[in-house]
Amino acid sequence: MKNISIHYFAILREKRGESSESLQTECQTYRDLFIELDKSYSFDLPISIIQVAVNDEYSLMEREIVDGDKVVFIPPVAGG
Amino acid sequence: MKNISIHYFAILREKRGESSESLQTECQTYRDLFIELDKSYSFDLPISIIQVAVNDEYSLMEREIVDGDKVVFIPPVAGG
Amino acid sequence: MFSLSEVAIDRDRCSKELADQSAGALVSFEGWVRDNNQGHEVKSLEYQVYEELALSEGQKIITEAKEKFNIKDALCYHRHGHLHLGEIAIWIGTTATHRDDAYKASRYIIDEIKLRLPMWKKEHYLKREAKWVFCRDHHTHVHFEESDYYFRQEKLVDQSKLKNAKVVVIGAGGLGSAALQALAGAGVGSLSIYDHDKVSISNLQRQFLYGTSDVGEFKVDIALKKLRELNPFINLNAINKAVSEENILDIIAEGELILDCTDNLRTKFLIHDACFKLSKTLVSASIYRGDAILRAFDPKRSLGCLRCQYEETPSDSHIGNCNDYGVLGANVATIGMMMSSVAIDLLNKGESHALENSLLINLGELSIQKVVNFKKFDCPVCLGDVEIVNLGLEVSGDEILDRAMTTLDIRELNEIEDIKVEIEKCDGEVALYCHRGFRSLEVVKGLREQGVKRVYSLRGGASTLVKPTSCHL
Amino acid sequence: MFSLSEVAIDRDRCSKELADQSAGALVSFEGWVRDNNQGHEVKSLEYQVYEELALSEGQKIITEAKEKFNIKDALCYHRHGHLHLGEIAIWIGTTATHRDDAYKASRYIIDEIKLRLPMWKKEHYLKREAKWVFCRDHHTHVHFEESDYYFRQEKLVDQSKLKNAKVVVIGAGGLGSAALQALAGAGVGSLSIYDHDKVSISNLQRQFLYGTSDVGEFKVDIALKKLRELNPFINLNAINKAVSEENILDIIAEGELILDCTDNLRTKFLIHDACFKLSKTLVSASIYRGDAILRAFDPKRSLGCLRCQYEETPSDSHIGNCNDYGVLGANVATIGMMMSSVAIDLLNKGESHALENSLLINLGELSIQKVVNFKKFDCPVCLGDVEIVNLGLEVSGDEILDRAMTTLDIRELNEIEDIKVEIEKCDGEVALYCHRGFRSLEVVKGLREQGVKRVYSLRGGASTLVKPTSCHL
Repeated sequence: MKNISIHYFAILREKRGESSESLQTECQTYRDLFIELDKSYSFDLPISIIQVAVNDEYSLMEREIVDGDKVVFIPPVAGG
Repeated sequence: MKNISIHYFAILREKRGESSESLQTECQTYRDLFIELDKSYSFDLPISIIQVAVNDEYSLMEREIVDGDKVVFIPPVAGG
Repeated sequence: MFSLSEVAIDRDRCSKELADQSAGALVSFEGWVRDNNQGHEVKSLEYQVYEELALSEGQKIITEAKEKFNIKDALCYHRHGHLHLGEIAIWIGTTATHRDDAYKASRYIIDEIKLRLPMWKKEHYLKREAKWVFCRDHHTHVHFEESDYYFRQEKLVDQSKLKNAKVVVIGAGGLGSAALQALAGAGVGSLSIYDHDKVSISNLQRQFLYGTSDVGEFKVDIALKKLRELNPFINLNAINKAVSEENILDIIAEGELILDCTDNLRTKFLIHDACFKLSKTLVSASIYRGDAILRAFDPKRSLGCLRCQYEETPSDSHIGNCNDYGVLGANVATIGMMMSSVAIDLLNKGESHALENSLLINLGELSIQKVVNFKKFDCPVCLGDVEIVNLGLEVSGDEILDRAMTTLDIRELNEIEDIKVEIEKCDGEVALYCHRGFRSLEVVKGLREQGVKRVYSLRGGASTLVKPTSCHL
Repeated sequence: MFSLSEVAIDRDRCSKELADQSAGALVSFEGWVRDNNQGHEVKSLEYQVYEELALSEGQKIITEAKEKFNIKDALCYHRHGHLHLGEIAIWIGTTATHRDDAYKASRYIIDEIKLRLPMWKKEHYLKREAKWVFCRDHHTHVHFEESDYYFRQEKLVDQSKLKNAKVVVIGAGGLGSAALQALAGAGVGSLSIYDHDKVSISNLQRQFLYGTSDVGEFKVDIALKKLRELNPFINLNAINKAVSEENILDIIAEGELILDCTDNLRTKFLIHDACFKLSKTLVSASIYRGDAILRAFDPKRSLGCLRCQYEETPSDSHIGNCNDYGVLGANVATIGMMMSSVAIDLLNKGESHALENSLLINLGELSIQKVVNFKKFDCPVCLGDVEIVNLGLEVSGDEILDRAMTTLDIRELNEIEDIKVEIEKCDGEVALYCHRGFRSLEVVKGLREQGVKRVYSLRGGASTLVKPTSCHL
């Protein structure tokens, strides 16, 4: 079990209904974690276009989750 | 000896020539620290109108310095 | 005089009606029937009016123009019925001793007529069916619906809350220019604007409400015009007045939320104290180059005030004669826009992260640091227990420097008549001081009652007289 | 045309010279001989001119007015010789489609004439001797100095760097309106603006360059007018054109720094790729309600690009038909202003914290989070190795949905003539697809050479045809 904090950006925050949350997870990678969250909250966006930032750096979804990570999921934003 | 990080805001940053610095100090309070810094950098502002924020909270200048503190000195700003 | 005419307008006859040997200028405006509108070729036009209403509203506009501008006379003929291409649809003439008044009155009349006159226009097109359009300002005969205007924000705000809101913006400079655009655009129903400056050339790089042709005009006059053009669905009230101890409470009382967009500490503390006294929400910001502090206060909650955070109230002389520090439009407008974001959140949801925190914004490093405000539990200002009127009678040592006042020691002067004699000898504002500042305050109150206006009492007495500090970089 | 006249000026004849069925407004100014001046009763006037000088200077003023304002024509008659009370000393007429231009040009001409025309006036008084006076007006029309304009930022920027800078702003909507004001105010010497929309009523709550009387006009036309009024010392270039694969490289080539203020991913990636191909600095931002991402890229440094950060290039259909998400003026203008802060830092110092980081800005929480960009070392876009032209021939399955294209399966169609017949039957844009997307690309290239413009190839072939996703909240 790893404790991480998740932040949601833009439309993901609205879909989740929370700006951030602390979570215990057994997922190995952020890809697994996002898929799991998607099941609960129906983000309705393909994972291939979601960016993930771990500890203030953009990362690959394959990155292994480490206890204490601070992660943000970022959907594309286009308004102007 | 306590290790702290100091951030300078607005005109204090310009007088100091740095945005922030890490410092070892033996000062007891932030009042002592500011007076010491003033000697080096001639801030040319009375200490009574300088605000100090310690670990993201406004504090009194009398607050005791604790190892690891993150402090910001904030002068009054008036432009509009 | 305002008249309607069903026959062609004779410009020469109209002009001669205005002949006046004491006038030096005639400005005439003619609206012509154009051969195209919004991309469609037009053959001819038909104007339909409600005669009674149009005549009374038209006459009202002419009267207003005469009141507002220093003109000799004003005349307007409006055609109705069927008009051909090139015909004069409206003729307006204004005469004045000097041209500036004639131009301004002319512009006023046509703008108001386009806005207020109940008039329908049927355009006969070359290539499509004729169409009746309600003449709402200018060339665009768009029928503006309030709901269309706010369409893009209807999911984000409760528009009725904004519409019912009364906001007072003090200062229409760098912060104010930006904040006013956003508040007007958002549809704050009643917006009062206070400023007492004229537009100068050096304002333009950052005060985007104004342009080169506005230089020399009062900011509030231009702001009113620009904001009315931005949003026709709100009430605007622009007052050319400096805030002072004498009027601040009346000004603050007009709104439920106050935006402090001023540029000096003296006024900032005055506004702040008045907001706490009358329990009004305040959004306040200040900028120094790329650094800004943004704060909101809601006196109804016990979250502390600005005075809680200072041992001593800072004065403008502390931060020096640094009016030459410089500021970029991009930076000050960013902060002004953020102020309005905060204000809209407060009006809409009653909440903002700027309430409990001061935001230290660094636009060079593109960072925002939140500092939790400090609250003194015995702070009289937080409790609304501050005497604004006394602020008008008393000054600090720093203010004496700021305002270049003459000082007068009254410790040896026992008779009020002797003091008056000494005051007579002084130029400008005079600060009286005694040992502790109590007797001088009483003397000033007495003198004010006798009509002597330019006297103040040094708060704290002789020992608080200070020497200037400087902040040369 | 500027003329001198020794005989009485006939206002009706003058006005008729300006008759123009495409004009909607005539503003005329008449200067009359007054019966008093500065307290003295005047009987009559004598004007003496240096004819040659007056004619050339007068004509110059008329030409300037035509360049500065969007007018149809301007005409000025100036009397000389002996004039009686009430006579017309000067007549100026300006015609325009819309009145604003006619008024401004009229005012400009009279102000400049009073200031610059070499003209002497002899006043014959009732009660004292006649006097020659050189006609110099009160300076109602200020002559602006560039250094006065930038006075408040002279300590913050190297003005010559900004003056020499060429910036292209794509999109004059919410972000663009704000950014353009700040860049123009800062004195970016050459500012090119691209947009292809007209001002609509629902734009006004957030696009503060425009007002109600601009509804229905092209944004670039209004932006040009407003920005010229904001800063007369910069070169403005406003083009009413949508960016596309065909023109993007030419557009990007005009500037050293590009501001992406567009509102869709397709264009954003196009601009981004073109900036990397031509090695131009890019400042880009996008907003969703109160959340925005702000990024800057400098292809000359190896700091990664936008495509490094995505497994798959997101398309507008991924984020759905969510054009109805809503946006507040205060929020989008804050971000637009921040973009210009970043741009000015980049022009002035070559540095910005937005270069290595993406800034996640949350205007609800008033926070900025910096996320360090990710760089793929083999990214072809980073290396400028991207074929923009092919982007113009190929489309993705998502783009087919976005652009509501008709699809055409060419797997059974072996002859190009047969394909052309099928295309003839389709409306709008047509996407050809085959099994893998290779043959369809070749066919599209061939068709384009034959002048068929509206055909595209589905990148990746039949299997990539997608169903729409939605993002209803």
